[in-house]
Amino acid sequence: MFSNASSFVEGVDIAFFIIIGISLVFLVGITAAMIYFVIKYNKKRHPKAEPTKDNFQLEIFWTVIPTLLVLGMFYYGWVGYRPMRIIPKNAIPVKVTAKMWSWSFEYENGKWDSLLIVPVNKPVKLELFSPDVLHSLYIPAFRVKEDVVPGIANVMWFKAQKEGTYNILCAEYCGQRHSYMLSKVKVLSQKEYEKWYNAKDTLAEKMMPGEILMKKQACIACHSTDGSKLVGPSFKGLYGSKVTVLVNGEKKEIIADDEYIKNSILDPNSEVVEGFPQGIMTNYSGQISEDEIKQFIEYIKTLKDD
Amino acid sequence: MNETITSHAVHRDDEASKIGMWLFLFTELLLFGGLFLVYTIYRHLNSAAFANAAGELSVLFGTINTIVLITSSLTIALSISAIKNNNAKRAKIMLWLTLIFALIFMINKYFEWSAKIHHGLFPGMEHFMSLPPGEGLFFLLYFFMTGLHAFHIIAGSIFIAVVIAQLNKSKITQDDYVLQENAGLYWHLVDVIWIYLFPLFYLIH
Amino acid sequence: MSTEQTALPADNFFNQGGKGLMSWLTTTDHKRIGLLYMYSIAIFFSVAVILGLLMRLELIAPGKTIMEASTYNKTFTLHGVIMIFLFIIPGIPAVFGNFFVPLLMGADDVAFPRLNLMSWYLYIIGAAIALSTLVFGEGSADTGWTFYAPYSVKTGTNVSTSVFAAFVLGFSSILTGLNFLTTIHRMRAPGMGWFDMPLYLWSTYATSWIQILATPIIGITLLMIIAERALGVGLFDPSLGGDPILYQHLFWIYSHPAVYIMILPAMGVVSEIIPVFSRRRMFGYKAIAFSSLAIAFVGYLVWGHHMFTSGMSGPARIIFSILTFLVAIPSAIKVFNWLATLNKGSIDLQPPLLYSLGFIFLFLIGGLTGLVNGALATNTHIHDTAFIVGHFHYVMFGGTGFGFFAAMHYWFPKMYGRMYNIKRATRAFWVTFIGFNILYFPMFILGLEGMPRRYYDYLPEFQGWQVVSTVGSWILVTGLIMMFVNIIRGARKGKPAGDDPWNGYTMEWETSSPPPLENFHQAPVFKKPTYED
Amino acid sequence: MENNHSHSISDKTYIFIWVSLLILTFLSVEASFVHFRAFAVGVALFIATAKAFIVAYYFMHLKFDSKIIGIMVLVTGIVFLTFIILTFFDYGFREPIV
Ligand code: HEA
Ligand code: HEA
Ligand code: HEC
Ligand code: CUA
Ligand SMILES: [Cu+2]
Repeated sequence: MFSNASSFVEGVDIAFFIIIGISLVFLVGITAAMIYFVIKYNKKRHPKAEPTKDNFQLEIFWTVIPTLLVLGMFYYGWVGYRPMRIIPKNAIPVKVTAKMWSWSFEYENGKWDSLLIVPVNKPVKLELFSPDVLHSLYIPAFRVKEDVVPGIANVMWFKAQKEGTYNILCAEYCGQRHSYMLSKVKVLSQKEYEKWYNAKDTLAEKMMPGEILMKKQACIACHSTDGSKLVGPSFKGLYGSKVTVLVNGEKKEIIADDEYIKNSILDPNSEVVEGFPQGIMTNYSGQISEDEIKQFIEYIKTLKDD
Repeated sequence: MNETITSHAVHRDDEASKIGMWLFLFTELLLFGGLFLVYTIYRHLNSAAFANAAGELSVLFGTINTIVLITSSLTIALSISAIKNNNAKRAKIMLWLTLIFALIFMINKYFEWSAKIHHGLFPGMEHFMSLPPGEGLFFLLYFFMTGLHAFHIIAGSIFIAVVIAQLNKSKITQDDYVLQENAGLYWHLVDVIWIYLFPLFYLIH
Repeated sequence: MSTEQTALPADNFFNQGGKGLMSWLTTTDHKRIGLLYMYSIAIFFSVAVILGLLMRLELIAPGKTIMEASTYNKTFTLHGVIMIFLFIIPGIPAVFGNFFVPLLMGADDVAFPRLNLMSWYLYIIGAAIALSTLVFGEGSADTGWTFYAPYSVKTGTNVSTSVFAAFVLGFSSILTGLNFLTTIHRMRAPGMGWFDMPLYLWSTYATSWIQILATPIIGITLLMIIAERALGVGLFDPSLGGDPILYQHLFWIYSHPAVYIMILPAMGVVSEIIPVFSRRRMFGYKAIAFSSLAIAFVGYLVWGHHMFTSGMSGPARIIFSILTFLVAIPSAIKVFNWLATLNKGSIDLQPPLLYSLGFIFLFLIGGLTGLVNGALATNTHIHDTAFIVGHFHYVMFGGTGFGFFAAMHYWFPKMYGRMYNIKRATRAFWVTFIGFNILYFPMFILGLEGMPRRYYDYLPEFQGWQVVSTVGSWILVTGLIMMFVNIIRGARKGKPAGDDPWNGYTMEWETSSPPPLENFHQAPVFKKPTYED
Repeated sequence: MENNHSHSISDKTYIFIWVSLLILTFLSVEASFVHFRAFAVGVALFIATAKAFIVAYYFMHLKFDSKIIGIMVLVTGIVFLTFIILTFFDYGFREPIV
């Protein structure tokens, strides 16, 4: 009856059925009564209203019955929810970084990906981390959702029960590209998962370190490498070009050299590129090392104008 | 519910003005209430840092200001009993005294704030930014709450000044002094809020 | 004006107290202030409606249809801000409350008429500030009407201005509530005890208490956001040891009670209309009166249900869930008593009753889906999805909105002394009602399928229901335009309605239509109504 | 000269109240130097509340006003307390941040 994509689906869906079921009974019953009264006691058919007699017992009756019903609803809501808060000790920990506007998932052995890859029938614990604003990790098929709050170590967990690929959506408004902050969770068989988990990182062979880093740090959520304008300016042809920036509201022309790029990363709001919003890019000082900045610059240098 | 219901023919209803004033005071209380809630939660989350930071505030300054405000509450209460006894002159003297206490309070506050700002503790200043987590919050709340309170002192003083002007014009009399009473209520509320601000900011170590 | 002859009484408040714009802008007459509110609210409501329709148009297909993502985000924020702070919170209390609170209790005005005018000016100033973001500065806020930190502190758009507007509007709302409370305490006609008050007054009384005690909290919270933006560091900044979730607590401490500011007056209106059109006394008068107070009080205790997935502690989630379910009980009591009043009455299905029954049906759907929101397991799935959007449009628009329309059709003859076309009003109701359901019901399905809210773009599998919903929005507009055209025509050319066209029981029907400046020709004395025709 | 105004407090009483407020102020300053540990906040708030009560009851005339105003004050206080208590259901039970 239930899809059972995760171990929570059944409890949640039972709660849905019970609450919506009771609600439907009331909705249909009350609507039917309304229509019935309007027809039966229409003033043509029933010209003289009967005087109202208050009925205390009736008042008690229709206070107590709904109270019992809603307490029942609460109970099933709680039962379906409780397992979500009891995290098994053996759950596989994955560190989730939610950032405007992309997800990244890091595993215990340092493996990193923008997709969430998990084995079937094994509990997985997600440690949620956000450097900028609120986000919310939502996997509809699994019936789980928890906000990612800067400064607060929220956790969630689930146990996938069916192999397949499911949507991950961001369910807390986080700015311009909120609706594009999507990812997928891939549920693999234990064997495939282990194969993936233990495989050597092939990325390093294909990409420059700066490029990988840019993916990990989710710079590419805001900066393209092909010249198209996203939230931030494109990196294409940036190096060595003339950039018009606003410093405290005053226009200035600057050559995009090493120093400028470094400053743009560590203190992006001191020199704001004209035509782009201030305050959107987070201050990366403390999160990115000198070496990493060098790698960025090396990579940006390769993105020349054609 | 032992209140009398006045018919709409009566044009002046002091009881209504008083109820209106009290209702307004409730909104003021809850305005500060929101800040007290923030204070309580943050104190709970950062209790050591709060105690540390509170050490920077001068208990002496705080105590003097508490006494000043309590005394100003007394003088305004006395001014109302003076007008009830048809002694407009004494009522005015008491109100002037209240204003003088308000001024002393503000001068005191000025020196206190300048000292803090001199130490770079105002939000956004360099020293403020280098404080350990929690202490910054304390000073932020300190400036926000005492600032808002000082703003209320000013508003209350203006209210009292208006009352003095009305007394001069004999618009407030023994039979019609509800405006003065309302000014008193407002002033006492400002006092009550300080009564809580004082221990919360100055007395916790 | 029309040339056709009118038999309106000459001494009505439109004629007395001066003519011309200035006499309106300086009036302290509660009836004129009520109308001032109505006209200004109608203007802002239309702006927000157009924004709503544009959003629907954007959502008809995935990808870009008519606007950019950043425009869409500003659009739903402004739509929400206007609808909440400019339309639905002041809606019934400021328009019908101002006009009818004194009339229902036989008073000549509210307790503080000048303060009343000031509330209106604050309202207009707040509205002007809110709308100014459209024209000036870096564009209107793009945070959603909830202004959640830290995004509201980081974004480059004009959040401070929007937030300040909400602050000013809050003050307007507080002063209105203060005025009504004092009026109800002090100005009832001789002979009218607390339990003789019409039920609308009870609901206004409860509403006003919420306005007084909850609004200051949002006021101060919004000031904190402004301070945080101005100083660059702030109270919700985790690097200082702050906590972004605390912002949500403060926001919802106000904004949940605020949803009862919205619905209680509508419930009061329905409690006035049902007895009149069933020709009998309200069943369970006291139960309804007390349930208003109960909703107001329990309403303070449930704000956490907006934060079930925010990272709140486990026990808090459980407590808030239980309390949320308890707040449904007083609403249930009201619904059952309304039904019991209809039972064995002599029902006359005039437009006001039709709108009231529409209210009950739509509020039922909205309220019952509120229960789905309130349970922990189900909330986890549907929080921040289209399901929530469906829920609150049903309660706010289907509930309060229809309550507003019911009040308009009920009290219209008293306000203007004329009657609208009954047949057209009935027809407009059905178009509106059907359009409404086609527009908003699909949102429940979308939400259950996992479509998040505030999404500019969406996965293609959601498109089917989005299209249905957009088509519904066009039907709804048609119905509403029919309704307003009929009302406006009625106000200008309708037949004189007489003092008491509906055979009402309450005191406003004792005076002439429209009422004279001082409301009653002689100082009225309250007599218990007899419900015999 | 007591006049016909129903309820007046004599100036002497006012001064007596003022003195008691001053005493409470000194008490709470003194108490802050004694180490009550966990109770420090409780003691400070208790004294503050006593002071606030005195101000409201005498200076603000709650003692003589119609009962309805007293009830309103009580309701306001209760509402504010519920805000604090319910918020603590969250912060009091947060799992320690790791
Ligand atoms: C007019 C406004 C209004 C009203 C009256 C309500 C009424 C209720 N609301 Fe709603 N709500 C909103 C406006 C309103 N709401 C808004 C604007 C939001 C979204 C804010 C945002 O995030 O932007 C929201 C969001 C919202 C949430 C958060 C969802 C989320 O974001 O995760 C929840 C959760 O519990 C909720 C619950 C309820 C409940 C239980 C009621 C109850 O009061 C309903 C009670 C009524 C009934 C139950 C029907 C009548 C009863 C019967 C016929 C008896 C039979 C029933 C029984 C068995 C009891 N609402
Ligand atoms: C009372 C409140 C209210 C009302 C009435 C409405 C009305 C409408 N809303 Fe509203 N809506 C909100 C309150 C309201 N909304 C809030 C609070 C939000 C949340 C914002 C946020 O997320 O921050 C929201 C969000 C919201 C969304 C979700 C955005 C998202 O999450 O991505 C959508 C999407 O379809 C939507 C659509 C509509 C539409 C199509 C209408 C239409 O129904 C409008 C239909 C009305 C008409 C068609 C009237 C036509 C009449 C005339 C033109 C004549 C007028 C003349 C006179 C008055 C004289 N709204
Ligand atoms: C949330 C969106 C966002 C993210 C994520 C982001 N940036 Fe930016 N970035 C911007 C915006 C907006 C600007 C332009 C405004 C400004 O200069 O502050 C910008 C400007 C820049 C500039 C100056 C560009 C120019 O054309 O002069 C550089 C260099 C830069 N970012 C590097 C990075 C790097 C490296 C990262 C990742 C570690 C990153 N950004 C992540 C939004 C972002
Ligand atoms: Cu991230 Cu929405
Ligand atoms: Cu709510």
